[in-house]
Amino acid sequence: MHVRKSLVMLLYLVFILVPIYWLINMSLKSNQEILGGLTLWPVAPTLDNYRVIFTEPSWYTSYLNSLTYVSMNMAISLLVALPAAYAFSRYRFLGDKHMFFWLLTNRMAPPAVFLLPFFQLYSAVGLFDTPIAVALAHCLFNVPLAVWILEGFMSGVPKEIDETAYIDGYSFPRFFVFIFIPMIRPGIGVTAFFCFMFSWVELLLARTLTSVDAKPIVAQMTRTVSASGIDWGVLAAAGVVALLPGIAVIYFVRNHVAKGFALGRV
Amino acid sequence: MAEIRLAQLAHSYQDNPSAPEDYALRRMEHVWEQGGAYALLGPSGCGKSTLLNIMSGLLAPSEGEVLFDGKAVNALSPQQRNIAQVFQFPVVYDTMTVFDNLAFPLRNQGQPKATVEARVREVAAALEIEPLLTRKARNLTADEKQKVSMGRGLVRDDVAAILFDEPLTVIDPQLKWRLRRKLKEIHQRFNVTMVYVTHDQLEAATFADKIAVMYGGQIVQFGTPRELFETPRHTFVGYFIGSPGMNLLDLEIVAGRAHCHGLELALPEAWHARLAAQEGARLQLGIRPEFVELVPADEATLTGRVDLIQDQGSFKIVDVALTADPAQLIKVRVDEYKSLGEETVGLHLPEAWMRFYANDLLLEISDEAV
Amino acid sequence: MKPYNNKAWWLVLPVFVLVAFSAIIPMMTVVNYSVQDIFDPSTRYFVGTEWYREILSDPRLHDSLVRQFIYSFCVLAIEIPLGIIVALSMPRRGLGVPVSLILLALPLLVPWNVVGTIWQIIGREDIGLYGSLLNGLGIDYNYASSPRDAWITVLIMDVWHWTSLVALLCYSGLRSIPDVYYQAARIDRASAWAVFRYIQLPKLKNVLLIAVMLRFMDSFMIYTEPFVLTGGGPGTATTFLSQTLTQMALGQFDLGRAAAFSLIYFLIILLVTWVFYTAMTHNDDKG
Amino acid sequence: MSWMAWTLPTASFFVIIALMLVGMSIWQTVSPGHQRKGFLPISTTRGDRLFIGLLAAAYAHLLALALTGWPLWIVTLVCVAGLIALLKWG
Amino acid sequence: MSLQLEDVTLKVRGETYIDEANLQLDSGSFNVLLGHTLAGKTTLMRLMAGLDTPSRGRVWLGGRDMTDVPVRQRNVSMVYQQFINYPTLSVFDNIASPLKQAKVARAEIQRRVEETAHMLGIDHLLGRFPQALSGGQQQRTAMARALVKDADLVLFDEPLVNLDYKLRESLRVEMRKLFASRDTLAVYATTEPAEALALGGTTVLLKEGRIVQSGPSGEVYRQPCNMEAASLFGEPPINLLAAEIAGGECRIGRQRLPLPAAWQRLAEGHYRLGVRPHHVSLAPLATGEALCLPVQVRVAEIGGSETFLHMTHDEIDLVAHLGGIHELAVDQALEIHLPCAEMFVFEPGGELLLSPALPATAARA
Repeated sequence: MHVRKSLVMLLYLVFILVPIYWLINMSLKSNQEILGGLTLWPVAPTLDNYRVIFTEPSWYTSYLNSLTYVSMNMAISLLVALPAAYAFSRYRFLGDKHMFFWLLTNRMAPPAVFLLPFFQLYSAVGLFDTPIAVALAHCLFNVPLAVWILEGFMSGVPKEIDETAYIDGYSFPRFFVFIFIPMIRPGIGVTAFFCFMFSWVELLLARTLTSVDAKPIVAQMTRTVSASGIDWGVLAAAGVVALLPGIAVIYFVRNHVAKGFALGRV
Repeated sequence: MAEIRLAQLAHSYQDNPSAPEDYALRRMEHVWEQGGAYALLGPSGCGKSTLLNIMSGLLAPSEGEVLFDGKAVNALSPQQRNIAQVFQFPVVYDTMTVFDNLAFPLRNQGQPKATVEARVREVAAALEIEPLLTRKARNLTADEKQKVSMGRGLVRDDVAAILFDEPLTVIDPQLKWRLRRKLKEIHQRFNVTMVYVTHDQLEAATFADKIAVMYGGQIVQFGTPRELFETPRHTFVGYFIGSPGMNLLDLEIVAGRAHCHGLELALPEAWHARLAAQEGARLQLGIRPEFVELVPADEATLTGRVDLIQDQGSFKIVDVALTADPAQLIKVRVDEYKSLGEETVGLHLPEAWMRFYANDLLLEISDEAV
Repeated sequence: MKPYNNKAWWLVLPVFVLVAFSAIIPMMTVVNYSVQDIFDPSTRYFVGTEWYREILSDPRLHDSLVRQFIYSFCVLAIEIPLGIIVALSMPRRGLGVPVSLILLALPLLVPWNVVGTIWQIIGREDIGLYGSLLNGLGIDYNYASSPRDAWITVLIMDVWHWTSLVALLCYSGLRSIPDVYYQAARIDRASAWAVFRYIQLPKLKNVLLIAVMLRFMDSFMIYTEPFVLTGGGPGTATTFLSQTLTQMALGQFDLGRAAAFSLIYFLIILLVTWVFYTAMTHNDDKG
Repeated sequence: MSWMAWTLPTASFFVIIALMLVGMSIWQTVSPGHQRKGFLPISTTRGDRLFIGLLAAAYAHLLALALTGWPLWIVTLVCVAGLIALLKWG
Repeated sequence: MSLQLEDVTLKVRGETYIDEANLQLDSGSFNVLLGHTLAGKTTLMRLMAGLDTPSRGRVWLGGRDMTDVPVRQRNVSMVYQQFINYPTLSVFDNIASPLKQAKVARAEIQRRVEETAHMLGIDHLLGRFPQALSGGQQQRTAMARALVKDADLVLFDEPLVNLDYKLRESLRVEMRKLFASRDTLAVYATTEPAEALALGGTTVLLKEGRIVQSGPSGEVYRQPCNMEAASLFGEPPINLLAAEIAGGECRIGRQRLPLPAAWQRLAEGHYRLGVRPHHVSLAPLATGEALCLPVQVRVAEIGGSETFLHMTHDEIDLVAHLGGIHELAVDQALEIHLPCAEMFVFEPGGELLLSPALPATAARA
């Protein structure tokens, strides 16, 4: 039983890791080697691709831009989703279920044609080409998700805790900040991870709402196509570097994630 | 149906237990006979659930063996041991109807349809849940769910034993009476070994023919409710059995004679000698509140003042603070109509009901010596 | 029983304002576009429902809609069961838990265009591991020329990319099942299948709801990955709805037509999602 | 706001939708309705029925455009009637 | 501070949870709400605390109308059945939290927390976190938090039900002592009649959201106002028998018995007789009249010093609570004696007609 389980897990991990390995493999090769033929590992390993990324300003600023708007998005999403999730988990109110469903429907808008209205909207309010524009746009799909995940965690906290706090004399904001939020830390960790993930990998909105100053890494990567073809090595190296912040985020929230997954009905 | 023997059994949740405190269960030897109704009684954390899970096979003991009818079953899974277990909190399969819940263990064994139908009806009737059979289990109340959980344990007629882990926790007190009675009737009808874990002495005593009292990972006494009540072999049993528990008074030996709060006890010589021989150990006199008699102060051995009266409806419990040592309370159980004021009362301790303990263990003396 | 209190709206208000800003205004704009023929912002003519009529009878829509439904169906049919299997195979305690969590999450963290790039390379029969492996085994595989191979490659790429999400969600659902349920099942002699069917699956219902919805919505709107991989080709084998739409909106700069298209698109997703949502939640209301 | 390309028909469309939502909220506040089971296969609240009605109306219009040459106002009238029936008996 | 409920009614969406409760609880008294699960005990307490607002009626605290005052501004505290503590705060901070909210000086907080913790025997645990404590310790922490702030009204919602039997016994005594010296008004909900009696004070009987009877516990127990009250208050529940008085006879089932002298005054007709299980006797009585009924033993539950005997007479279930150990076989035929002096007589509608005389001096400590 256990052997069979481990075998399934192992096979699946191999399935997942081979393409990742291939990405790393490519990032350590020169373009000649990549295009020259099949090599299972870099025959002439080179760090040139990484050197490009860490020395050319257009590359590393785009990383910083991405990190900026992703962090902003995480902060905004959590900030607005926390009270809303509390409302959904504790009360019934006029139109609550419809509101919940409406939030979910915001993931359904096909991005391709909404790009133009988005572009015009953010230009109209003067936010075009700023990280905040991307952060706000990504809220469209991250906030509903955050509300949904947090609501699950909050429902797991007995409402008697809230009442005890009110009986003890806490006002709602004090209770929420000093008692409630610390209690659902694992849930916040899990939510932050999902917000990070969806915001970090999104391409279309991020590319449309920025041009020069706030250009994100995903947009920068599409510019590896030049007259002489795609610069595969640099693209792969950029991809590998793009994985790192995500791994760091999971690493930092790993205990929360494992515990959060254990507690919540995510 | 089976006799369950625990041979040199011990369990520790640590990898390398060294001190006795590292053991959740200390080394024990014990037999549950075929067809008996047993209770495993103890406070929370005494190891009773651990022991239950070892018997059912959910937990593998770190030392010793579990034998069913003489065959070691350590390596067998719960399904191979063929036992049923009812848990503290109801476990039902939410998406199934009550009928399907009850039929589940039988269908898993591949019983024919007619048998399943008949058994389920029989058990449902016994538990009075027939009207619920077509309902989805998720919509039941807690005690209905617990009845369904019990029903799943009772529905198999071939089990070696049924183990209950505090099954009435979620049940209303008024209903507890009926359910306990149902279980007892079912036991008498099906003649199956039942082990019932609880922290409630009344529940244990009313359900079981024999009770094993557990304390600190050990079975400190195994006996009928009457034995546990009348002759506790450990002060813990005295304290834990009976409501309120046994009164325990410190004794000191003065010049070879046993004294209690300055008064020499009126005892046969053999007892004085026996107690004096234990000098140095912690000596205690134990007597049940039921056996302490209230007498006029001038006829009594001990006197005290009434400190608190608890009316229990059918009787009263009076706390008497001794005159010699007001910190020492003696509980006395008196009739519901007995009227008492805040006066000084006398206490008489009948010799036949006095028990003596050295370092918490019962001291005994053979009849000839007395 | 939750108390009824309309003051709770104040707590939801920030979310409402934020999402309304980035959803309702663009949505209204799209509706406005869809009834006009737009040449530039100042030159536009009201055309009523003409665009809708035209698109609804456009064979390109029919073709890509059918392709899209087949694709989304395949994605769900593979990723949901596979995700559940992976979640069931996750270690329950020890060091294995964080390690497998991190490894599982890796594909999710790869930017979507890089996902396409990886598979573009790894599937090539000359320089890619899988492509050359398959051809070495005597299987004729070329995603750039064979529509079937391209289609399968996009599907496998999606499975690689997103199954982890399903698995993570299911894992969290499984962790919320108390041990005592498994113990009771062992004692009732339930088979592994019965344990799954009657204990795990009911508890997974909530997470599966979100997993199915997320995967349906995202797969229905898939754009970046097949675009990078094959540009929708060969032919129109991997031209899904989103790409048809983009070709219309950007390629032909036919804003009105594209807006009508995306509203029809939106309505399709809305209906399917609502059916899922209602089917999976309306039982809870009774309980 | 010119980039939003407003037209009178769409503006009135949104105003009607907004009025419906406001109206439903007021109705619910003044006389609270509960979940109930009508001719629809699931039990619904008023809000659910409104949503179902609107979604059905949208699909009805699309189908009419795709399959028939009927003037749309006929479809609209049928839909309004259907919506009222749905709210009352659904 | 006294508490008064005036026609308090709670209806939520057509369903009645509390039906016209009228109640007057005095300052410094200890009051027990007794009723089955779902009888409305918790709901009534939530209304008293101000966690819910009644749909009709007023709640008066110390002569002030507090119906619409939110819970934060009332000086109440509450202990729940579940062990509710703030998991992210240490035991000290848990107990100190109401004082901190009331802006009590730091040294004063320190002193009062330590004093309360000492009283409840958890002073050695102040640095720990609630998850690291046993159930009993967690509940003591919750109680300490409720007691530390000197609330006017302290509510206990079945606080001991999730604890071990023995722990319950000792905490019950502690509670009585804690409140004996305070002038706080305490309300304690329980499902167990024995607990209500042991805690003393006043008992309020609740059934299906209605207050059936209230008064000093011993009095309510010995003089229930109707059949409902009698069967609520008693464990095992009181035995109820349908009887007919006709032609100078008392008929129970098929049994015809001579009419006891005490009941000569009763008009002919149908009655219900109530007798508490511990008054049922197997031996004929030494003094006084008794009804004698043949019964069949269903099951004998034997405790250490007592036996609970379940029997049937003509399909009527009866329970006897007997002192000593009686081993009786199933289906054995017996005669039981029901002392008339200890019997309640109810009208068929449930109203009490006759009750046993109260003991000459009802002793209270």
